Amino acid sequence: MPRKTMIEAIRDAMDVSMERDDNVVVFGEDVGYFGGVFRATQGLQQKYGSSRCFDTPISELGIVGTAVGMASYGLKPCVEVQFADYVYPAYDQIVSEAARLRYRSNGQFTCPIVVRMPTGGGIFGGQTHSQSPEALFTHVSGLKVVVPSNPHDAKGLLIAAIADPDPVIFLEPKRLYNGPFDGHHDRPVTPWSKHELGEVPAGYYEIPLGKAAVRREGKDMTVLAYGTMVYVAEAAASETGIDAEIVDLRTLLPLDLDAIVASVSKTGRCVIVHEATGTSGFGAELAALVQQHCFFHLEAPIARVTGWDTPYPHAQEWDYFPGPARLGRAMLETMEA
Amino acid sequence: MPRKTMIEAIRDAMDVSMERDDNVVVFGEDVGYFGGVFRATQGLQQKYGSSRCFDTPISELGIVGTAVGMASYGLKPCVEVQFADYVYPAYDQIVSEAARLRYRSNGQFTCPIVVRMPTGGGIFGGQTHSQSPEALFTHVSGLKVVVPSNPHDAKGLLIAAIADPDPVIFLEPKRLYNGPFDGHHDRPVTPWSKHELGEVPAGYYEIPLGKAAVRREGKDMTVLAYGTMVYVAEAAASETGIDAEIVDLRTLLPLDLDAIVASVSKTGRCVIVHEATGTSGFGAELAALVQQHCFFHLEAPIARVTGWDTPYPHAQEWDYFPGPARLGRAMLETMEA
Amino acid sequence: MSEDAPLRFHVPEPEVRPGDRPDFSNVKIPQAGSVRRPSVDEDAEQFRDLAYSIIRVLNRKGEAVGPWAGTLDDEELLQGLRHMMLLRAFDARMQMAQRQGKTSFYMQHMGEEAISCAFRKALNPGDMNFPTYRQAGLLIAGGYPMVDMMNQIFSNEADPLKGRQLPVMYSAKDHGFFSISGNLGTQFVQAVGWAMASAIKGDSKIAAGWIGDGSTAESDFHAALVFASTYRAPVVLNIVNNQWAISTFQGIARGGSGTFAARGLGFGIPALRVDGNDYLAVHAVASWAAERARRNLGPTLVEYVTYRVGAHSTSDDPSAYRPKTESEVWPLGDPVIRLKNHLIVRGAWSEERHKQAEAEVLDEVITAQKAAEKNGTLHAGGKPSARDMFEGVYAEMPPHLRRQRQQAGV
Amino acid sequence: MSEDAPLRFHVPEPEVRPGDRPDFSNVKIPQAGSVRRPSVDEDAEQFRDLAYSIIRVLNRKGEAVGPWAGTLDDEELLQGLRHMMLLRAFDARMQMAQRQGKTSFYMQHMGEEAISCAFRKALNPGDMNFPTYRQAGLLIAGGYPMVDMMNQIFSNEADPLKGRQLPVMYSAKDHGFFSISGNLGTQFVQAVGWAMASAIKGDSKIAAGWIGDGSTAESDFHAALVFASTYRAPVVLNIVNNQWAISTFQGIARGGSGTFAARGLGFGIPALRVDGNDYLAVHAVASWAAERARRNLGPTLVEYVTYRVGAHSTSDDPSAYRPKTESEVWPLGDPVIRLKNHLIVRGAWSEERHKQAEAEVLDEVITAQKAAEKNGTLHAGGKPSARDMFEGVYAEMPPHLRRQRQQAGV
Ligand SMILES: Cc1ncc(C[n+]2csc(CCOP(=O)(O)OP(=O)(O)O)c2C)c(N)n1
Ligand SMILES: Cc1ncc(C[n+]2csc(CCOP(=O)(O)OP(=O)(O)O)c2C)c(N)n1
Ligand SMILES: [Mg+2]
Ligand SMILES: [Mg+2]
Repeated sequence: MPRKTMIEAIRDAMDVSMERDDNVVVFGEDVGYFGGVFRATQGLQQKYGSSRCFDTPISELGIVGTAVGMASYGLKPCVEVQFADYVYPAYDQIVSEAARLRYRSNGQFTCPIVVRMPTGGGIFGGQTHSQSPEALFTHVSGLKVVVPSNPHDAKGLLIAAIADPDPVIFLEPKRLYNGPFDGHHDRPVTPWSKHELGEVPAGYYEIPLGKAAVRREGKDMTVLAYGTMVYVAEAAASETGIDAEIVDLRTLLPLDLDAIVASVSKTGRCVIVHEATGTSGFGAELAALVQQHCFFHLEAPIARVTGWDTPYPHAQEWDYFPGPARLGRAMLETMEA
Repeated sequence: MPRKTMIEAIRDAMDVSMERDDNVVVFGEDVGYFGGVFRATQGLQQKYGSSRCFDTPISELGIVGTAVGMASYGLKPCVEVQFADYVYPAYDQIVSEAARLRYRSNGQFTCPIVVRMPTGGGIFGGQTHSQSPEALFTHVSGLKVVVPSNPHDAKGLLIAAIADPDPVIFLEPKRLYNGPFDGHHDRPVTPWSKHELGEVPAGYYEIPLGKAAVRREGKDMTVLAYGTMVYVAEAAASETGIDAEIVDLRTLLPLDLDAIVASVSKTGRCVIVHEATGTSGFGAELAALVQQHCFFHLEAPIARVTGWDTPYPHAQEWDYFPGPARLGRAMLETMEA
Repeated sequence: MSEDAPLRFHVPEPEVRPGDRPDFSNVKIPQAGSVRRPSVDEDAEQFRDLAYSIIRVLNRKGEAVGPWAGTLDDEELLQGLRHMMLLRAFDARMQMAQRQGKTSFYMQHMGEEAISCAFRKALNPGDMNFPTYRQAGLLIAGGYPMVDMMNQIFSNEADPLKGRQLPVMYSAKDHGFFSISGNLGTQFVQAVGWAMASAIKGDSKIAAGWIGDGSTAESDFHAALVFASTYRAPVVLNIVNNQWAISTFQGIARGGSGTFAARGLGFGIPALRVDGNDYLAVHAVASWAAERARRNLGPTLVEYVTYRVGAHSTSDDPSAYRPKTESEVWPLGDPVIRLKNHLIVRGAWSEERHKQAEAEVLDEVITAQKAAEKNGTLHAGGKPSARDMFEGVYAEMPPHLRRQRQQAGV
Repeated sequence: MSEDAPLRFHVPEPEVRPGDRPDFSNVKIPQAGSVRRPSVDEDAEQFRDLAYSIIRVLNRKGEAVGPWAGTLDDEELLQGLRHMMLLRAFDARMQMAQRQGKTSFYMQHMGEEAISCAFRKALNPGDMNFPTYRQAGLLIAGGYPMVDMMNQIFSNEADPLKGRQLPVMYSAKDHGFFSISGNLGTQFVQAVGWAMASAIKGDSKIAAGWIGDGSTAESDFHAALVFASTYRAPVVLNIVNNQWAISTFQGIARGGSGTFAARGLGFGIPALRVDGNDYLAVHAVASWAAERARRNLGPTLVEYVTYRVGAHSTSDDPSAYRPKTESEVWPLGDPVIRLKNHLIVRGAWSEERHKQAEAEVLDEVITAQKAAEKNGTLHAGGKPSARDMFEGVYAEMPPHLRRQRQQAGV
């Protein structure tokens, strides 16, 4: 099977979806002629014309707001917000409109939109090119929230997101675009061509939203991760020698609680890792659920390893980033508790 | 001591602060001549002139955005967003600007603003007059988040918030404006004049941000609550007969973790209650912290009682609202677990 | 340079406040028939002045005059009158129902009836409105069953929205009426998106966005104009300037520009201002703008000059911020009376028939109300179930909501 | 009615793309000296046309002509030339430093130097700019130490912002330079708020907001205009139209309006358009607008017409979306060369002195760079501490951050 980068896989998902369904349209800042600053939409305008793939003014509100209108007409817009850090101007349209349209109109109008955005740090992007705002969406009823961790999933999840009848926030860990980054920023980059999850089937396939994947089976503890942190967890497991089971959540809302409960019930220990700020991060919800559903299986407190409660700094990027050393320490502590 | 409604207490806090510090200015939609749709700013324009208390265009972005600029000049704006449900157009200015200005400028520019907003349901306001978005702010480093539960605290906390050198989100449970509502919507309303926390000292006093208050001491379990839920918890405790300790958090960020840990370590059981949607609500952070810090004291899983994961409905308001019956059931279950 | 005088802060103030004598002498009202009618494909630069004037058809004598007259025949006008009367009667009954506790909330249209009623008649089947809460005339003039409006207002068991929405936040897709949001402004840009979609698909349907004077300050207004201008979206962008945004007079939102229509000029969007209390003028301008959209000539911005006679909503008391009798001196008069007089001048109507029609209309509304009340009112009779609360958050209910519904025992 | 032809979707396209011959023949350039100069208190309605023209002072021969000429003497002009040369040399060195891995990122000003350099000279001490990332001339012309700019760019141990901010996102309060946000547009409305504060306090300081052509589509732009218009804020609102927003040509943001300056007209805000590559014109217009603000006459919107000669940033390659040689045919020329020629025409400068100045300027920049590099560069030498990462989130560190700092072991 061909191996692709994550960007190629994402592009492929849009291509396949546009090919299959005339109602799929793609737009955003620099998305049309140029093909996006990360080149995710490269070639789509050429192939499908500028009525189906086009540049927009720099207004995230306008991008999502018009997408909501288009969706209510019957189109299936898949729009790009250039960086997740820039989604806030569109937050009202997402939270108050996209998320509630089906509910408040009792299904007369629906909002099948996908809002794609590169997320996460590790590229020296400073506070405005590094954020992971997933928890600001998981609190919003009516949304679905997806974070792929590899090209294979990225394509299948994005196809499923575009096909989904409801609004999906699709967060792309930009540090994974080129390879499975494990947090060892001082080592050479592994490309996707060297990783089996870089294998991306041609054509249409869906990875269902709401299903987690176990990336590594283990007996001693469960690590709940998504996006870049999946590889950080793999590194931490192998470096600490802990036989950790690594669950890649893939979809945060709706969450695959069964997979989580099954794993933690088995291992009795749980560490949660994400790059976003800790307080009220998605790890809080995970910890709350795990203690609720696995209370009598837990042998140690659930640990959260996250970005600190500060804005994402520039020079101190690697002090902020929850890398394998920090995660490994927490895993060891959790084993000893 | 005079008893005041919560609205009167809030107005008093602004009055006292404006009197004391020329740099305090108050503005928002309908806030000037009319004195606000809940009348929180009534009389302030008359007293301090329209340079210090004025009406604005309907642009929450503009209200907060100009407040950030004013704060960087040296003023201390205390602005009103008419309902918390309408804060999202200002979300970018709060999250990307107000919260990070001190940090990114290394203290050259600071942002001492207060954004007041009525929050919570119970008034048949439907999805756009009922929301409790606190968790969307507690995830944002650089903000403080306050939710008063009575006139006495409301005044002292708002004075402290206005005096604070950093941006404060001040959420006012609108269902408490007139009295300590316990969720029994079918019973006569108790006014603040009948409640000792309706006693509001004259003049300037601060309730420090970041300090919780124990509203009811108890041995059997801890109920963590804030805003309206404090009274719902009191009702549930007395109706179930459980000797619950009720902690009124008052400030969610920074959180009084010591008070929480002290209580749960003592009681060994914990129920968390809030009106906002459960998933990724502030209760998730509380549960995560409690299990982390009190793991070896806990005798039962921590329960969360919250609004459902749906938009706030109109007709089904009382099915949505986490009232004393629902909370009481969870408390009983937690006692039995 | 530091000899400069200190700066002064300027806050716009209305000319009168409670206790003052209401006065609109500063409002310039052009004579009916005096504003020209450009062809729909004329270059917008050539009629910028129309953003600062007021297009009017009905003169003081009740005659229809000038280049914008003549879009409607007797029958259509009689129907228009009936729609406005129905809306007014509906409002009155629902205001009362709110006071009786049959609903939690109501918002009336008094004085603004012509705008939504006449606009609706300029649209084709399949076109889509993105209304605010003050355009129920779109439903009434569009033939939506009044009883369903009431079912929604009463949040009863026949409520098409299952009790989920605040009263008056209707949704009626089949009647070209988009689900109303309680958040101001958000739908203005959605209307542009819907119109863009129609163009993308090579369809012939157009959209209409609606916004209040106060809400033009919101960000969505800007996004709507930017996107409509860039993609030449087939949309009519309507600003209803009823002089007030709750307690705030229009000068706070408008600032230093003479009019709201003027906002369009900076985007190259043709902008017209029209007498919102003149059914004929509204219809003529709406038809003109709709034709532009349909002929692929792009968006039009229309400002309707009117006056909110009633309170903002049932939660509001305007006597706290404006003279009680202000509406009485409003120079553009009452839209119902003006159309009635015109029909009489035309010889198509009489005082007697009007009285009779009032009775009929009231009857019709009362009949509908009785039917609706059979399905329940907010606190009595049939109501949507708590089960309904959990439905429709997503197309398919995810596991966590299923668990919660179970927990709720419904 | 259904005979209407199907709607077509319109997406604006630039006239040329890579491979095409660059062409600006559609850009109308009025003659230098031909645009009138209203008095600062003239009614904005009287000079609407200025939003559609271009104010220019330097003609082809290098002479300063017309009513906007004469705001600067030889010495000031020589200083202006030096500022622009410094900025250009600074840019070149920092571009190189980025390629050498001394910093992660850089954004240059090539072609736009006149705007920020000349604008700065129209301000008084205490005035406040709210700049974007492409106004470093405000710092250079304002006497901010170049070495501190570099310290910020290198995120080294002397970085005034402690490594927290992306390179070029300077903050220099004492030099009237607000902390740059990476989020586009947000600061435009903050500038209005700052100006409102100055008026509220009866101060005499004014603010200047800055935004790019592309970013005018953002919501903050609208809020800024609404609030500035309503409260007549003492602010100069600057739009730098450098024709491009990353890969997107200005037509996408501008849509159907002829110019960006025109946006102001719908708010009653005086709007001027100026040759952004003409140091004298920029200074004259900036002074005019600043005087308006200072005399309490309210806001002014200024569009600077210029061209972004370089890439958007070090992450960008413009050859993918525009002809490589487009900048060479840009009809407004190069701001440095134009001012140089003017000074030669004035008899205050010569080719030789210019060559010499170039060498001096380069020397000055290299000296500063050496000094800065002593404090470290992104990946080598001194750097801000991880401790600094935890400081300054709040005035006082709350307990949870103290715990986290401890946990981090710093
Ligand atoms: C985003 C948002 N902000 C504030 C409000 C509260 N609010 C409801 S109606 C209203 C006034 C609207 O005035 P206008 O746009 O003139 O419309 P009108 O009521 O006059 O028809 C306000 C401020 C809201 N619903 N949504
Ligand atoms: C809110 C937001 N959206 C998107 C971006 C990404 N972005 C950075 S610069 C830029 C283009 C800005 O163009 P313009 O306003 O014309 O300024 P210029 O770079 O030409 O000076 C974009 C889209 C951003 N920084 N912030
Ligand atoms: Mg209004
Ligand atoms: Mg630009």
